This record gives sequence, structure tokens and C-alpha cells, in this order.
Amino acid sequence: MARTTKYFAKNLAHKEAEPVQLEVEGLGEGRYAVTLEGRTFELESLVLPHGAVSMIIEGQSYSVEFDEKGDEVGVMLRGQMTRFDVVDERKLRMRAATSGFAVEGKQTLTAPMPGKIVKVFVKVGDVVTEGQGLVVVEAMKMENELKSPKAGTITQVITKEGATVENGAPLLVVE
Amino acid sequence: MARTTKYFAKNLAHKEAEPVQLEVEGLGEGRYAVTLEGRTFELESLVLPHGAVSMIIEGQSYSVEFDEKGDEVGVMLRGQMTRFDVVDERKLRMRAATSGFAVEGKQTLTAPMPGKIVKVFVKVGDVVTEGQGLVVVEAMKMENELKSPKAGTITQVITKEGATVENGAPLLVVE
Amino acid sequence: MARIKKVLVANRGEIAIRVMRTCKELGLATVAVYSEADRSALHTRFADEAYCVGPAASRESYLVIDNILEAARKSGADAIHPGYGFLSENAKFVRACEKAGITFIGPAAASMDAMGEKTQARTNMIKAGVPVVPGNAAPFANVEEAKAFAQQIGFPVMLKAAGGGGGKGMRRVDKLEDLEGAWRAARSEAMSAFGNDSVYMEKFLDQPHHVEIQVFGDMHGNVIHLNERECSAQRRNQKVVEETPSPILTVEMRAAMGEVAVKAARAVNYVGAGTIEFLVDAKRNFYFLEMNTRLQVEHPVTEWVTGIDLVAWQIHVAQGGVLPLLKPIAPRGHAIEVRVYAEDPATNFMPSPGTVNYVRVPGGPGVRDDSAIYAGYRVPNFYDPMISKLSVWAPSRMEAILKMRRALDEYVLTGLTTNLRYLKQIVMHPEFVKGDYDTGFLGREHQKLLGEEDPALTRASLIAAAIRAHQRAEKQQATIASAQKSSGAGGSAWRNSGRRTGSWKRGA
Amino acid sequence: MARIKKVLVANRGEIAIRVMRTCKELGLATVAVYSEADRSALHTRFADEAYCVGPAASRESYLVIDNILEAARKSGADAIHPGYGFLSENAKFVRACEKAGITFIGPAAASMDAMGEKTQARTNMIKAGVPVVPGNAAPFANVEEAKAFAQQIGFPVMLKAAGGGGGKGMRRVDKLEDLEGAWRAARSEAMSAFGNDSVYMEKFLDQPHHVEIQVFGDMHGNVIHLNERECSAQRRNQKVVEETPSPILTVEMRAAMGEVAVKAARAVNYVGAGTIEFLVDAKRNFYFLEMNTRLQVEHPVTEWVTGIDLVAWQIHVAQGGVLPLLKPIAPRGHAIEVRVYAEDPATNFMPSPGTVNYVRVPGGPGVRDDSAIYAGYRVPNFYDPMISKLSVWAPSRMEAILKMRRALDEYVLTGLTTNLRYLKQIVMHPEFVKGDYDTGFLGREHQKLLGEEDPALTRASLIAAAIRAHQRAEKQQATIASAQKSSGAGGSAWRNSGRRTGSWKRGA
Repeated sequence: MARTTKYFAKNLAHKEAEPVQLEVEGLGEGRYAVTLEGRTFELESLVLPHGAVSMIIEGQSYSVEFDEKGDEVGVMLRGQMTRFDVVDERKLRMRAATSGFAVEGKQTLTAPMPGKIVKVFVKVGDVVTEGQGLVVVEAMKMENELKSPKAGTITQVITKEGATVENGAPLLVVE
Repeated sequence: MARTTKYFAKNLAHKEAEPVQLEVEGLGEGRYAVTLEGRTFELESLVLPHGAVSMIIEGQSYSVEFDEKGDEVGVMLRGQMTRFDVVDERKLRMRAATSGFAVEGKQTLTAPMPGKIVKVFVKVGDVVTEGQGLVVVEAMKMENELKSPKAGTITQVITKEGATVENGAPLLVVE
Repeated sequence: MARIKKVLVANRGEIAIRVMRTCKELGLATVAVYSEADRSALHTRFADEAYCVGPAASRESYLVIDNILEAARKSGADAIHPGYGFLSENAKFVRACEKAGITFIGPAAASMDAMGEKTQARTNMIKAGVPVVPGNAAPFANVEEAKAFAQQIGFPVMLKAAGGGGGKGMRRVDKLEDLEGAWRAARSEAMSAFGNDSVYMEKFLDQPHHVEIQVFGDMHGNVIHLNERECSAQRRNQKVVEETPSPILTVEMRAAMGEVAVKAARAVNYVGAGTIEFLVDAKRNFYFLEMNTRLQVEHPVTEWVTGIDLVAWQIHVAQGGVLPLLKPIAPRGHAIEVRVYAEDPATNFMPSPGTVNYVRVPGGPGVRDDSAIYAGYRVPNFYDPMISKLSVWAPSRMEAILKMRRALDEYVLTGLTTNLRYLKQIVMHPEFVKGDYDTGFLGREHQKLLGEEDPALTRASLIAAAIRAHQRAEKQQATIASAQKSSGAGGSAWRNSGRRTGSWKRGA
Repeated sequence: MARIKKVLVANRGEIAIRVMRTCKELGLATVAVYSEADRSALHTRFADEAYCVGPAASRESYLVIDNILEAARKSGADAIHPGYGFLSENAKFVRACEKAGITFIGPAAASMDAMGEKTQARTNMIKAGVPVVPGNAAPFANVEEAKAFAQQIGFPVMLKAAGGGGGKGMRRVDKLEDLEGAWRAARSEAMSAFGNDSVYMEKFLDQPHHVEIQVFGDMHGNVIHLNERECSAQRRNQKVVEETPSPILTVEMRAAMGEVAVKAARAVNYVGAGTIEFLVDAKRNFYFLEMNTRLQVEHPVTEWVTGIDLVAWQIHVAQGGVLPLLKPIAPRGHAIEVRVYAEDPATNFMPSPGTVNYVRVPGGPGVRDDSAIYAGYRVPNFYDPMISKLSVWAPSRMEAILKMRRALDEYVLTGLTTNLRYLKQIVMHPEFVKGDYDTGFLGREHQKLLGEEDPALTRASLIAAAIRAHQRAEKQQATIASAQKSSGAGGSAWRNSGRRTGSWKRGA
């Protein structure tokens, strides 16, 4: 008798939505039964050498490419990229016990790519609105403005104009 | 001071030729000096993620793909595949001490691909000439005749008609 | 006739991809069928839907009519495109589709009957006033009959599969002693390829040209031709390189052959895409050879010079549409196609199935790729070893040849042995460049076409081999050093780094 | 003039490959130059020879005339093709080539001077009787001058780099307060792109069409045009999608614009491939915008409908050859090109350099790939983020649109974020399909062009994500189990299999 595992997935494009529950049952040889919103889908999943997957769900053929970071699974399907945060029951409970569900809190603005900081528009103590331009990074011959992820106050400015930054480098903090 | 290593390479398309001596000196960061027939070539060799190499020899740019089996190095360069047997000095001495240089001896005919044996033309004791057809293998909808690698006598017949064989399976021995 | 909405492609490999591409452009849903050996094949992944139709052997999967129709039923496909090979020229299959209420994208069963069985086709063509090569009218009951007939018409003769074309099940026989072996081989190949081991015989024409005319018919009685393809670069009667226009055809000869081809197609009420194959002798007389009642492997060259999507026309006509063009058009520029095989020309074209390690197909202006491979794809050893078709277009023949050379130079495909270099030798061979090559060309020039070593490349290769050995030795020493460091004397590290002792002798 | 034998391509990326492809077809040896960041780039590997010309920053490598000429000297190249961007419109470079005795494949320095500096070009065009957009005649000395002129002609205005085109160093300014920031940004971009920070100003036409005419001249005084390209699908004045014929042009308008374009080229004694860009207003008045004195990014669409290899013509003309065609030709069918960028449309088109994990380019009939990427290639963050050009041809515009949709669906490129889906949204947008879209199109429809989730795909993706998590968990358990088995309590195995604790919040 195959074991069923519960997963909870949240579409990161819909921050307000509740996570969706999926039950996954392994049937062997790459075959699975997945129950989602009361309906069970039988499918076959074949992992290809370069990490992509060929999935056949009730006859529908899908070539799936993944982009994974921790629990976040980006799924590229017929040109559509959908990002999910997927956890199992144990981790869901752990999240609930800690601050995992908190939407508030401080936000660190990080460099989305390697480049050069050409402009910092704010200083510590400035009050900013969501979407306000904070920093300009030049990379690949283009200037790119980084906007505030939320309304709040600038509590730290980590970078400075003229600095060369790596991908993911913290630039400033909004609280 | 960089160390120079001697290699001996034999072009497998020219069985009768003597191995060629090459001296390789590592200059660091993918750069090498190779001395061949009294001339020294400076070159840079960059290994690419899929195992191919980009080699620039005195300005000439070569995209090189390899097909390696043991000491045998197949080099694919601008569509030309050349196979070499390459050894260092230690191994050369080892070869000389054993029967490594022997050209004579028994030859085992092996299946060059998975398939089905549809015909065996010879039996133990048959005298065959070089290039004589010995076995027919069917694969990929085509019948392929395997020829004798040398003149001699059949000393073993390992396969039989109707057998399914894997790639590399021994079929018979000519001595 | 109802509009087609969902097309099942009863085939695999590049032709399945080719057909699905047009379906997708037309907004039609696509359904793949796959054997157990093709679960990871590109066509299985390329389609909107995919259904398994049986084990690896095509006789148990792609050739099983009931399995194909069951997949059509499950998916709700309202049409089936057969590709080439497999069931594409099987009249039983056409009738089964009709019975199941599914549109078969191809000619009517009756046209297939009239042309599919090659001996019957000859009889029909003689009746229609089409010139044919001397040969026998019915399949032989046994090898003795074949021997008797061969002696009657005189060697050399050709044995041919009655059930289908494409070079499968064909054997040239030069003398009586060879007939029995050839008979067995031809029948066995014919059975694997078409599920029918009937074989017939024709007088062998001495090194003719193989020129074929693309024809197209609709349900309203219109039949046109879309010019010729020169297919004389053949090996074991298997086309290797095709081009259009044919370098040996004049405008007048094209018109004359086109007219005969249309007459032949009309004689069997032909609907859809078909090809009339002709042999052309040294005096430029042409003889009907056979009709292929399907799309050809080499159709891309016709698409290049006419700008027509032949698969789109097939679907249009299958829905009852009138041919979009009712008179011949002049070809524009020149197109060449080569067939890339997983095979080793140096060892008598031994097929070389295996896993594609890396692939980068040629691109840029005037280059078309029709392949079904990808890095990591394992080419199975159950099917035809053709893995890719490469075609080019240029304003003139010479420019097309040079473009093909460039494209072949650019093709990177590792992990398998292929005929890429052989193909380049063919298109750069003076006889090919001159344009007057016949079906004996590849056989005659075999040694030359294998190519010679370029000393400059060999020297660079030698250096590359030495550097490779050096890098490997250094890596090995580093591994040993680190293993010794972490585990003391390091007995197991030595085991892991051990290499099999090579030998100066290959295949020993 | 001497026949060219060896061509150095003073560029990188797809255009370097494009030029080398034609060189190889013509039997010319090819020389690549590369920066230290481009040692593993395809163009470095594609050429017969390759020479390093400096560090990653283009100002220290691809833009250093002496380094390029030194590579030419070392290799013995007798000609240089500049591609587009970099030194392609630098008259100093042309003169330096001349002095070094190397054929520059492009126009004479004097023609470049006359057209390259945009304000001078406007003056020349007015003199030649070519209609121009209202604007100023000379670069501004400082931002105050720019402010004064803007107030004189009235907002909105366009700031433009005097030193080059291609959308670099261009900024639309709607009000006085924004001018200073735009001024700074335009100058900085102009400096990086052309090594010249001069900026001038034009009246901003409200959402015009951008239509350009391909011209070609030879050394014998012949100048022709090769029809137009519609380039109104622009973002930040950067072309994204181009097509030919333009859906808004009549035959008469094409002839009129072609005539003006030829007149403009003649006025500067133009030799080689060039493009006259026009703005077309709602009343179909057209104004000279600028001349690009080089091959354009979007030249493939012209090649598709004319059958001409523009690079081959460039080389032919540079050797003193007479234009192979002396009068305009009607376009055949329809071609569309899209530019594939390593960027994320959803985050304001943030460039996304990184490593290509896997790539399979579209193929089949009517599809052309011009890319310079390969699996394992690291897209450097020093250059333009365009990684591939995809172009298609079909007999009609609608068929070309559907083919482009199919090709974009087929494009597999992982490891980087690309604009592939955005491109598909553009070509399938009703306004694009209708054909009457202006330069405001992409900006106006931005939200819609980002695309909406397809619920069926989202559900399948959700299932795929769950299966992926499940497979990962199973693999992890297997690893832990085997580690515990082999090392007892297995403390270190737990460490290896630890995953960072995720969170429902992104970017926190």
C-alpha cells in the first residue's frame, strides 16, 4: 500500500491567497496519483538528463522546466513561469509556530544582478511609499531603478554611489 | 619553474607509424607550451561546461570535442575525428615490458552495437581472410555484416544465430 | 467536410515534429503516440497529448492499427497524419480510419491500392500511358520464380518491396548466386518496414538518375505538380542528399515530366501530397519507377523553392479544400537537403545508436533544421537511424552548396558517430558540384567520400590529445594526493584512479 | 580593389556569428576579437582565429581602435567588418583602417561624418530636400541650453545621442522638471555606448510609426533601396519586434519613401548597407529621423523577403563590386523578427545575466535562428542583454504571426529569465495582429503584455511543483537513510541534507 503525503503550495503571484493542499501518492515507476481540490489526477513523471521533466497527466503532455530556490519551486510550462512555495505538513506546522506567516517586518533591498550603483535617492530616516525609486543600478549598459517593496522608513543604507555590487548584495533596509 | 612531461601519441589510423613524442609544459591558467617535432607551440586551453575544449594555438581557434576510452583519445576538430593512443613515459616503459606493442595475437570480434545476430557464416576451424564477412547483425532495421579484422583461423564461436546481443558482446575469436 | 480540430500524428522522430509544427501554426491540437522506447522522445514531449501504443518494436506499436485508433479515440482526435513510413501507405489503415469516423490526412484507400502495391502500380501506369522500366507484374511466390524471371530479363536486376518505398527492402543483384541472399534480406527488411514481405523485380538500369515530381491533388479533381527533386545521391537505394531544381533538368524536361506525373496521379484519382519517382537514363529518357502516396522525407527542398507549407496543404485538402494554386510555379533559387544519420561511414555505415551528449544545430540565413534530438536524448536502436534533416536555400545552386558546407561545419553533435563529415564530402565532391551525378555516384566514390586527414587539423588534434592526457593526469594526481592526505596510505584511492591498460592495437 | 581574403569581425555575440557565417560561405578566413569576459563566447570559438583585445569593459576592449588594429595586423586580416554598435559608426576607426591598409566593410568616413553626427545629418538632409522632424542643429553645451530649447519648441521632446543610434542614450522628456535627470541618463548611456556624450533634441511626435528603408550603394554611384521595415514595437526607444512589409504602407508610399531614402543616401555618397529611419505620423506624413550607417540588427527580415544575403553584398561592394541588382524588387511574403533578451519584463525589464542551463532553439519551415548562446554559456553582464534573434517567414502576414507564436512556444531556454513570453504576448496582441500599432503600443499595453495566468497551466504547474517537492523529499530521505546506515547516528548527513527554512514572504 503506497503512502500518501500532504503538501501545501502557495502561488507566489497571489500573496493574499491561502495555500492549496495536494495529496501525493507514489505508484512506482514514476507514476503518481495527486489529489487536488477533491479531484484525483493520475500522472507519469519522467526526469530528463538536464533536470527537466516530461509529465503526462491524463494524456496531456507537459514539458516542465524547474527553477528552484529552497522551498520555492518555479515551474516553466509552455512559456508560463509560475512560482510556488511548497512545504509538507511538518514544515507547515513549523512555519506556523515561528514567524513564517508574518507579512510585516523589515525588508532588505538587494541587488538583483551584478552592477554599479549610480544613484541612491534616499538616506536613513526618509519615509518612502511602496514603489518609490530608491536606487539606480547600471548593468549591461542599462540603468535600472530599484523600487521600494513597501511603504515605510529607511533604517539602513548599506551601499553608496559608485559602488560595484554583486548579485544579491544588500543595498538598504526599509522598515 | 614549470615541469615538462613527455607524452607518446599514436594516430590509430596509421597502425604502422611510430608513436610521436610531445613535451607538455604547464604555464598556468590554462596556458601550455607543447613541443612537437622540434617546434614549440604556445596555446591556451579552456574547458567548457559540457566537456568540450576551446583551444587557441598561436591565434588559431579550435573548438574541440573529445571521445575518450581509456588511453584512447578521439579528437573531433572541424568535423574531422582523429583517434590517438596517448601514454606518458612510465606507461610507455610498462607497455614495452609487457606485450603492449604486439600487433599479432588473437582478435575477438565484438558486437559494435546492440542488435540481433541473423547469420553466422563460419565455424570453429575455418580459415578466413582479412575483410571476409563473418557475422550479420540486424539493428535499426538494417543488416550489417561484420568482417574479419585479420587473416587467420576461427578458434571460438561465442554467439549463435537468433541471439540478441549487447554492445561490445564478444561474438567469435580469430587467431 | 468538417473542419479538423485535433490531429493525431501516427509517427515518431523528426516527421512527427514537422507535422505538429504546422498543426500548431494552424491552431490545431496535437496528439502524439509513442512506443515504450520513445517515452522520452521529443515528439512525445512536443505534442499537447501523448499516448503509449505498445512496446519498442514497431510491429507491436507504431504498426498496430488498433492501438493507434484507440489513442485517437481516447484523445478525441478527429484526424490522423501518418507521416512517412509505418502506416503511411497502408490502405487497411486508411479504411480503418474511415470506419472509425476519423479523417485520414492522405489519399483515399483506393488510390493507395492502385499505387501502393508496386506491381499493380506498374500495370496501372502502363494503362495510363506512362513509361515504365521493364519488370514483372506480380510478386513472386518463391525464390525459384524470382531466379527464373531474373534469368529471363538478364542481370543486373533490382529486387524491391511491393509494400512500400524509401529504399527499404531493395537489393541490387548482379548474378544468380547472389539472388538467394538478397531475396532473404529484402524480404526481411520489407517485413520490418511495411509488415509485408512481398518482393518483385525490375531490370536494373545502369546508373540512372533518380528524379521525382511532387504532385498534389484535391477532392475537386484538381491535380498539379510542384516541380522535381533530384535524388540520385543514394546509398543502398537510400537517398542521402536531395536537391531542387535538378541540375540535369531543362525547363522543357521539367514540363514534360510534370505533365506525365499529373497524368499518373489523375489515373488513380489522387488526393493530397504524392510523389512520382522516375529513373532518367543517360539519354534523358525517363521511366516511371513508383509512386509514393505520402509526404516524402525530402519535402523541405520543395517547400524552400515554392514557399508552400506542404503539410498545411495536406490538411487543407483533407478537409475538402480546393488547391490554393492551380498551375505550376517556377522554382525560386535552389535548395539542398542532407540526411544526418547515427551511423559510421568508415565501418560500412554501421548504425551507432547511443546518447546525444551535446548538440548545437546550424543556424543563420537560409538554414532549416528538422531534427528530433536534444542533449541527453538516447537514440533507440529500434528505428531508422536518421536523426536530423538539414536543408538550405540560396539564390543559386553553387551558393546553396557553399551554404550547406558552412552549415555542416557548424553542426556540433557529440556522443554518437554520425555521417556529418561524409555529407560534407558529398556536397563538395567535384561530381556533385558539377551537377551530373547518377545513382552510382556514392558507391563509385565511396573511398574518396570517407575523406582524407587534413594534416594541419591532425597536428592540432594531436596537440589537443596530449593536453587532454596531461590535464587528466594532473587531475588524477590531485585526486590521489587529496585521498592520501585524508585517508593515510590511500589504498582505495588508487583503486578509484586506476585506468585500464591500453594497447596500441584496436579491437584486440 | 583587391579581393578580400581574411575578415576580422570587430564585434561579439550574434552579429559576429552572422557575419562569420557569410564569410565562411564565401571561403574567407575569419578572425574574432574577444574581451577577457568573452573568452568562452561562441564567436571566439566560431572563428578560425581569435585574439584578445582587452578587459571586459568595452571601452577597454571592443572600443579600443589600436587593439582591434593590432589583432588585424597579427592575424593578417585584410578587411574588418564592424557589425553594429561598438565601432561600426565611428569615422575615426574607418580612417584608422584606411591608414593601416585594411578594407573597412562599410561606408567611407566622410559619409559617416555626414550622417553619424545626428545634428549635422539633419542639416545635410534639409539641404538635400529630405523632410525632417523639428529640432536643434547642434549638440548642447550644457543642460541649461537644452532646457531653453525645450521650452522654445515645447514639451514633449526627445533627447538623443548625437554619436549613435539603436535607442541608446535616448530619453523622452514630458516636463521641465524631468529634463535634468533624463539629460544625465542619456549622456551616461551615450558615453558607454558610443564613447561620445553629446546629446541633441527633437520635438517629440505623438506616437508615430517608426518605418525604415534599407538602402545599398556601391562605389560606382549606384544606390538602391530594398524596401522597408516596420519597427514601431519599441520599448524605451529600443526595437523589440520588426517586420516587413510594413502593414501600414501602400505600394505608392513604399515607392515614395524609397525614393527619398535613395536621395538621402546619394546626398552623402553612400557605399554599402545603410538604413534611413523615418517617423510616420497619423496622417502618413513621413520625416527623416536618422541614418544608420551600418548593418541593422533587424536585417534578417529584409533578407527573408528579398532572398538577398546583405552581408555578402557588403563584402562584394567593399571590394569594389557593382550592386548585383539595380532596381527595387517587390517583397515576397512576410517576415517578422523578435529580439530575445536576458531580462525580466515583470520587473521593469531588469537585465538577468547568468548561465544558460539548457537551450533548444525553434526549427522547421520558415524559422531562422541568429543566436550566440549554448548550454553552459555564461551571459556576461558587461554587454547588451540581447541573446538571440528569432525570425520567421510565411507567405502572408497572418501566417507569419502564427508561425512566430509557434516558434516562441517551441523555444526552450533555461537558467536565465528571458522575455520570450512577453514577445509572444506582443505578436498575439489584437493591435499587433491588426497591424496599425505605433511607437506608443508597448508602453500603453504594458500590463496586458505581461500576460495573465492560464488557469489550466497553473493547475498543471501546481501538480508539477508538488511532485517535484515529493521527489526531492524522497531523495533526501534515501540519502539520510543511506548515510545513517553507513555512519551510525549520521550527524554530518543531516547537515548535508539541511534545507534553508523558506517563508511565505518573497524578498524578505
